[in-house]
Amino acid sequence: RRQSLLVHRARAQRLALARGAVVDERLRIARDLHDLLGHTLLAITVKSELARQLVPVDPERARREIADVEDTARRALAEVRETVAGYRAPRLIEELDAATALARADGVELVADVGDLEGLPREVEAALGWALREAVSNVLRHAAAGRATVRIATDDRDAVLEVVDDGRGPAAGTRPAGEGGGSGLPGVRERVAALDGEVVAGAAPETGGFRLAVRVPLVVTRAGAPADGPDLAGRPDRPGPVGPARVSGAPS
Amino acid sequence: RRQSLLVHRARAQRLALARGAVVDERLRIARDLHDLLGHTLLAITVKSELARQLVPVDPERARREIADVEDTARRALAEVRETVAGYRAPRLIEELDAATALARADGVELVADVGDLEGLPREVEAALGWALREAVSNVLRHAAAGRATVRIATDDRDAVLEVVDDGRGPAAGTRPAGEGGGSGLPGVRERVAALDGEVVAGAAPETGGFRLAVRVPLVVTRAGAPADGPDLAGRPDRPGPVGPARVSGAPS
Amino acid sequence: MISVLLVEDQAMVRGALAALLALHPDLEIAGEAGSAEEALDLLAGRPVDVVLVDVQLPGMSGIDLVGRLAEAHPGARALVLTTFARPGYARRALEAGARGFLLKDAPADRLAVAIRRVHGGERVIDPELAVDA
Ligand SMILES: Nc1ncnc2c1ncn2[C@@H]1O[C@H](COP(=O)(O)OP(=O)(O)OP(=O)(O)O)[C@@H](O)[C@H]1O
Ligand SMILES: Nc1ncnc2c1ncn2[C@@H]1O[C@H](COP(=O)(O)OP(=O)(O)OP(=O)(O)O)[C@@H](O)[C@H]1O
Ligand SMILES: [K+]
Ligand SMILES: [Mg+2]
Ligand SMILES: [Mg+2]
Ligand SMILES: [Mg+2]
Repeated sequence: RRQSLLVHRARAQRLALARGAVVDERLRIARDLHDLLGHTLLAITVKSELARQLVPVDPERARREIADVEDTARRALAEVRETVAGYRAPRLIEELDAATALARADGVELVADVGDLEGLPREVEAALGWALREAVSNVLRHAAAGRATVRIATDDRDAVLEVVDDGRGPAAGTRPAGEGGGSGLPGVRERVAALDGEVVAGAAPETGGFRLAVRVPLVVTRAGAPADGPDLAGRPDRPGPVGPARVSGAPS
Repeated sequence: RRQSLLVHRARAQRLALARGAVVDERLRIARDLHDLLGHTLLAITVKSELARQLVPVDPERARREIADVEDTARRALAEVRETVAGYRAPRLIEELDAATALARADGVELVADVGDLEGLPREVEAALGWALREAVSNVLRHAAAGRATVRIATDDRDAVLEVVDDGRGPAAGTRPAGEGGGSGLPGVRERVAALDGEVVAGAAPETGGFRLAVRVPLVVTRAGAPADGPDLAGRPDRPGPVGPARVSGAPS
Repeated sequence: MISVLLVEDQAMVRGALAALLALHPDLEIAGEAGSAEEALDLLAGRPVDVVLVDVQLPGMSGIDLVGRLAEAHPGARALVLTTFARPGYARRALEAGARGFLLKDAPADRLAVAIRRVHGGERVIDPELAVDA
């Protein structure tokens, strides 16, 4: 009772913190935005107004003012591009780094086995990063684990992420495969489904702990359909750690 | 031991969640920014280049093109203005609403007594909202309270926020007034100090629980100095719930 | 002829505003300053009718400059310009003694009208900014 109360309180607090962080971030970005664009757009407005009035009376000076406008806009465009790039989601490898530090700070050893991430599409990286973050959070909160293994592998068809811990495993009697009423794993499922990928969560027979596995197809022909058929679940011969053969989730 | 471990894990998870939320928000804003300005700046670049070349050969058309640039820039500036306004901190009343729902979800009854918030400067609202969020988070995490009272009052000199709970009160032996080594209350102090306000935190004699009180002056003449003297602490005759007479924080 | 001093740190904007206002036959640009300090130096040399003041300046802020004008150069009327309306700007500008508050990207004709009104003793507040006062 005491324990569940604590966890419950912690959840309320977590939400409050996340909201606070978002508000802060918004204000920070709003300030960036203001500084970056206020000056530029103002200069363009005033200069082009001047140029317009100069055209009939001093065409040569009008031409110079317009050239300034052009320059200013071109430079601002480059700056916006840089700023937007700077706001992008962190790379998967950075997420892994952060997760490792987080786990270590919490006394959980995190072992990573990471293949080549070069050329992974950004939306795939983002989805895997999201899954990794949720998996590690869950390990720290639910597993009472000593160690967790993260495997990230890609071939020419799929990207796969797998997190296995040696903790207490899924709670008995919950469905599917030991998931309770949280919103973490459903969120992961949603993001991964949007990329036509699959998620399997449940018992890890090899360690007695918990296993989360995510597979995202890399080959997509049109409108989000995978190259070799619209329905991954319809390929029972498909190999791989998150193959549909395991979707039933029985601890083998 | 078990309990402190749980709290520790919850904190790690909190940080992870906050990071995730911030990343999401960044992506959203970056997309806004890009959509809003990418097109505009590109249009300005192309049009001004055209106008520049037209000046010697067709001044009247050059004038029209540069007028378009002027229009576009002015409208973009208005849009940036709106966007920045939209990113502003939520209103205090919204914060109170969220805090009430949060507390209720956690089994803590939150009673609010709120005066007229009309015309409260935005930066004051933001600081009080921040304090409210931290106070309620602390009640949920540290107080084991059944009920908390929020009072927000303004007169023509000050805005005051007070959160009192009926929980276990400050831990003995910590300083000042039962605050440990957290970063929540120091953050509140910092924000409030930036507005020349004051914070008192510690035992609530009336309930045996915890009390956080914040006062922010509303009358400021110039350069941030309060209307009636630069040093609030130097007015011992000053009435009000966060008066300097209580800064010593002894349980009366 | 109304003499105008322009206080604005963004040189490109300052130059263009000066040129635009100079196109009005009843306005004379008496000087351009990139900071409040520079403006006070210029004012020590010659009085002007209207001072256009940017809120955000390096060093002394535009609002503080308005306060100084009210004390040291009561004949000069301050019209405050801003790119963005931060909460409290308009209120603080008016409390400091500004006669008007306007968005900086207002068309130059509107700006010229505002200068004439302020010179004539009226107050001018951009309706868009009034809400934040
Ligand atoms: N590594 C794990 N070890 C043991 N149980 C786990 C593990 N990961 C998830 N679970 C179980 O699955 C449930 C659902 O996880 P999910 O992430 O969806 O929700 P949550 O973590 O409880 O809450 P939320 O993520 O919304 O804060 C958990 O409550 C827990 O019972
Ligand atoms: N409502 C309360 N009831 C009991 N103790 C409280 C209450 N609010 C604060 N405290 C005590 O004051 C300490 C400092 O609070 P503060 O908000 O600064 O840090 P924190 O909540 O421990 O950590 P953080 O806010 O950085 O996550 C708390 O650790 C707690 O001991
Ligand atoms: K002139
Ligand atoms: Mg979870
Ligand atoms: Mg706290
Ligand atoms: Mg400026």
